[in-house]
Amino acid sequence: MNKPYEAVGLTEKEYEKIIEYLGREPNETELSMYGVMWSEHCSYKHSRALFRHFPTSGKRVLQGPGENAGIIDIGDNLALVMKIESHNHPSAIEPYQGAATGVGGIIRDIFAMGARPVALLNSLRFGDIEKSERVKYLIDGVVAGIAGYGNCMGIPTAAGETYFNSCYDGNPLVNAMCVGIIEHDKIHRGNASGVGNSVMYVGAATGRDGMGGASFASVELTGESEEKKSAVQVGDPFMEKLLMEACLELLVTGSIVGLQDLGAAGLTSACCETAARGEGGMEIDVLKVPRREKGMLPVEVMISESQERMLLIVEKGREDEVKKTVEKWGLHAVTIGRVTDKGRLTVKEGDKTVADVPAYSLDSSGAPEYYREYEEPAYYQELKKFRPETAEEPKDYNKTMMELLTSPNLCSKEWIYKQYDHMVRTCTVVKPGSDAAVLRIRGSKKGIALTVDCNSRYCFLDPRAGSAIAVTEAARNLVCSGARPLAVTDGLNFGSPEKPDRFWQFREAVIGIGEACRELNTPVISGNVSFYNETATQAIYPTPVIGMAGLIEDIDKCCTMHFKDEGDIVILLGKTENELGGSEYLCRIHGIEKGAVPRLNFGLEKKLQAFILSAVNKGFLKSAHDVSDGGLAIALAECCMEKELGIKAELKSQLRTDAVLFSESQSRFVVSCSYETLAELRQFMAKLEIPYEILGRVTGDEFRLDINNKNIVALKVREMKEAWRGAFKCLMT
Amino acid sequence: MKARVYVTLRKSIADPQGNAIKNALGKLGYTNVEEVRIGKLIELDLGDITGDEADRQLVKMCEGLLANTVIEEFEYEIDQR
Amino acid sequence: MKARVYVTLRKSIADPQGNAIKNALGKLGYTNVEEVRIGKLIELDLGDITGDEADRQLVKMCEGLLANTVIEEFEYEIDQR
Amino acid sequence: MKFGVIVFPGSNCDIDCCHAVKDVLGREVEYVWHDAEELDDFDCIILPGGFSYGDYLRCGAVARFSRIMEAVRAHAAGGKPVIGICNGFQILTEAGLLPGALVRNKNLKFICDTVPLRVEANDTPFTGLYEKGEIINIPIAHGEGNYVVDEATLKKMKEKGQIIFTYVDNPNGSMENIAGVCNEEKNVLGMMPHPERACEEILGNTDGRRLFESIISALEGRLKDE
Ligand SMILES: Nc1ncnc2c1ncn2[C@@H]1O[C@H](COP(=O)(O)OP(=O)(O)O)[C@@H](O)[C@H]1O
Ligand SMILES: [Mg+2]
Repeated sequence: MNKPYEAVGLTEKEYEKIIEYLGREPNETELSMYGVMWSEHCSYKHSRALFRHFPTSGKRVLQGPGENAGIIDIGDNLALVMKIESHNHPSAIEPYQGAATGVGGIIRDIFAMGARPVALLNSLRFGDIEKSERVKYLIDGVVAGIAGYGNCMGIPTAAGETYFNSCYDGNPLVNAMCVGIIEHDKIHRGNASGVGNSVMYVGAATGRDGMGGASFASVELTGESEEKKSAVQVGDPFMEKLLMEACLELLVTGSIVGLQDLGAAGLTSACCETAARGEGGMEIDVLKVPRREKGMLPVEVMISESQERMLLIVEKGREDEVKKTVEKWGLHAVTIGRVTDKGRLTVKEGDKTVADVPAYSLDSSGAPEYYREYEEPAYYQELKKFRPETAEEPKDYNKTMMELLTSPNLCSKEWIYKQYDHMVRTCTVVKPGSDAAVLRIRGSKKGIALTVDCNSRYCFLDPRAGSAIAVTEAARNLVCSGARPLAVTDGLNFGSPEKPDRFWQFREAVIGIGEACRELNTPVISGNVSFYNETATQAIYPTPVIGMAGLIEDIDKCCTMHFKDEGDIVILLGKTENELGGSEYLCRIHGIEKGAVPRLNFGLEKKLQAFILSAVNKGFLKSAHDVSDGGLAIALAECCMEKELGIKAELKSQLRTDAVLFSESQSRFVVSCSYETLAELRQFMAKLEIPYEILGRVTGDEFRLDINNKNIVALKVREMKEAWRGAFKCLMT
Repeated sequence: MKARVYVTLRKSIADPQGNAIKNALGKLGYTNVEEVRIGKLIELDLGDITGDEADRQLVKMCEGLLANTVIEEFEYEIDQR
Repeated sequence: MKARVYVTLRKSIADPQGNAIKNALGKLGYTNVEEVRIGKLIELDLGDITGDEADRQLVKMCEGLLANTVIEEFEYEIDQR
Repeated sequence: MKFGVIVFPGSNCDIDCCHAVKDVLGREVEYVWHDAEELDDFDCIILPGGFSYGDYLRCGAVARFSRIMEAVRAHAAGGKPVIGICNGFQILTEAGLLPGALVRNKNLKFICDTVPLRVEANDTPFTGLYEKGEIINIPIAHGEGNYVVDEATLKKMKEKGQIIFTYVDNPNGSMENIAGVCNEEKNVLGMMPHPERACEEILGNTDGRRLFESIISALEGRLKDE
């Protein structure tokens, strides 16, 4: 027979812990509340202990992890608010609505802090697009869903990343990130403080949809998932737009003490978290909660995950004022309870008490915490041993280049980002297609640069090194735009934490991120964990997505990766080593996903990043681009595309040709400068002891690479561009 | 053989669109309107097949493509004319 | 009183969505499908009014809001149950 | 001279239009709430882009019933300029202030891009400073920008010179590549492309600026005449 706690996903030990908190057995409502709150998705019970590896403080950190979103100071009384969130499981079964509601959720986290959302990003992983119609269906729906929600909200979706690998066949990943801007004195938190203050509810009515979404996200996807169908909801971006404007308007009036979105675990989570962060207690009446369906049980009201709802903690006596503002936006606010100092979350149904528990005990501070067993999987040492030199060298590098440029992972993602309104708000200075998105801040000289990155093949082959590379790559993208990297939000997507080899991957990744963030001085200020991304037959590659934001002091000085003018000098900074392990080339051309991942030398990395940043700011560079997936040859090709300019490069090297072109050695950049600034730039490089190699010049329309005086690649840029741009559309049809 | 397929959101799923239209109708004076739900109407010309075959195809089409049964339900009518 | 409104694109207006679905069905093997057109199904609960009143309201609602007669046609059915 | 930007629930290019008029062109501008009743203070009315009422049912279908639309109608009837951009264009067609309708893009996708347009007529208050036949680059961002109209109306529109902008490479399937049209009197313009997104060097494009400058110069001329 099923134990009652098993039905809500808890263990016997956890049940005992609840009895300890309550001094009695929980009733059914209480048990369900613990069930959703102590799910992995809400409590981070398997992952929390490891977060101490993250640096989370710093001079600029105004809010670290623990709130709806993290906040980092950008000077002039301004701050940047950011957070990433996964919506993997819902997107796998209803791609449009799953992705759309993911975007809706992350936007609420940002305006819950009082900030106006100014940009959206997304990180997507799908299975093998060339083998599966289902993958195409998922992409089509996910992209349309992200577009549908973000476009309607009027928030530009300005950057993202998209990768394909058969490890995601059964488990696509959809991570959405949102960034907001706020003035320091407008920062609000999800605090229920001030005894007697009112707890008000605004937004969509509560229905039975999304019941138990949090626990749904905390199990593996099986045929049974079909049974949990109601965990997917239909998003209402129009409602959310009104909700956002109403909340932002309310915050200016000073009547709002605290603000909290209703996300995973719905009212239960919002009430206990705000109570725990504030006065400690809250009493609410479920009968006052607006409902969409008749006959809902208290427990259903408490754990429903209906979208587009917010909880407001309102100064006593100012409820009518709040109602009026909210009504102007066509919404209704109702008082459902009040703040107490009794330390308890008391849920009433009229006069009847249906749940009464210590508020903090539901929250992550009271939830159990586990130190999972971990074990290094056998594949780790094994795959490392592979020597890329054993792969046969291509005979025709023109052909290899074209194959790579049209491959799903390297081709242009224009098909995707043209469906996103990336220009609304007229602040997008650098649009999708360069290394990072750059947005101006109206009324200021400043700008922000945003990126999201992760090479999950590296993270599979070496989770610690791969994760550190994800962080440094994100930072590289920012410095190329002329931005100083400031902070990180991390979206950790992994398999089941209950399996020791998966938990090893998770632990290694967290340590790798922590180390890199410390080195680069980019604290982790928010994040999200998504476990159980596996099916009976396979787990995803560890995919710790790194969202990073940087600050541009003078927006007029920001830089893009595209070559600008014929005759400009092209320079490679950093050193190319024989590092084809885990490369896109090895995977695509040879079908091999093995080898040691490239080494990362933080000393060199920091030196180069500092150099790029100051060279951009001094105006020495006309373009700057980091070398990543596909290596030097692909990086150069990417610089040529936008303006259809060519290059004539002459390389010298002792390495095998495929390594020269496609090695993915870290800490490398391709930059261009005018001939006139070359001398000055060389002096500057020499002074800072930057390793560099002058490759050649930007030319008319030919992409020409010679190595040791022998021509290796000669292609027309126009043809490359057409193939590279058109490839994704071809894949989709 | 012609057919009409009706795809509607499951009753437990919120219908933001229907809701917004209900509000709009309310403002236009139709205050009696209690609920609006918006679905899809798909008209198909199935060509020259039998009624039985049409039945069989329609169920499969609906389940496989025309509706996502995670959030939607479907019904269909075959036009016997 | 419940009603169902059917809104369809005028025949003269191209229906790319219907075409896309026709193609998708073709790929799934339903090569017999000759045409697909997508319209809207609007289900209304009109509350407690008479059939005549419902008739009157529905025509006005459709012409005013539910359909754009420049591009669409409408039909409705009142559920007499 | 004062511009009014109407804010419908769900409008989201209202800020951008205001910014273009005020910060870039230095003219007076005010937001006007959809519930307001009159527009007497304003010389030019902008219906901005966005998703009024979520664009549920059809784009612009609900917004056209907003209280302010009576005043917009009156403003237009008085011969003063009204411009609907993107969702604003959709609202104007739904309201019958402009002929035709906008349906789903041919490729069924939302399209955000910068595309070349041909200026078909410069005898309007909105295009006076462009050359006839000139090609300009203007951003588009819409899912339903495919313009349709019946043959008879189209013929009449052509005769009266009501087609103002056309796409050079038709992105959405619009009939006759139509990107923007006006009424017979030429004081009401609807266009899917977003000129307000192309007013500043820093955004990489200033081709839209002359549209606002044309309005200003036409209004200045008109004020002088009065
Ligand atoms: N991987 C992580 N790294 C840093 N902070 C994290 C991470 N995962 C979660 N957090 C933080 O834990 C808190 C709870 O996260 P979450 O439950 O996802 O937020 P929400 O309830 O707003 O959805 C947030 O402040 C979040 O920033
Ligand atoms: Mg939150």
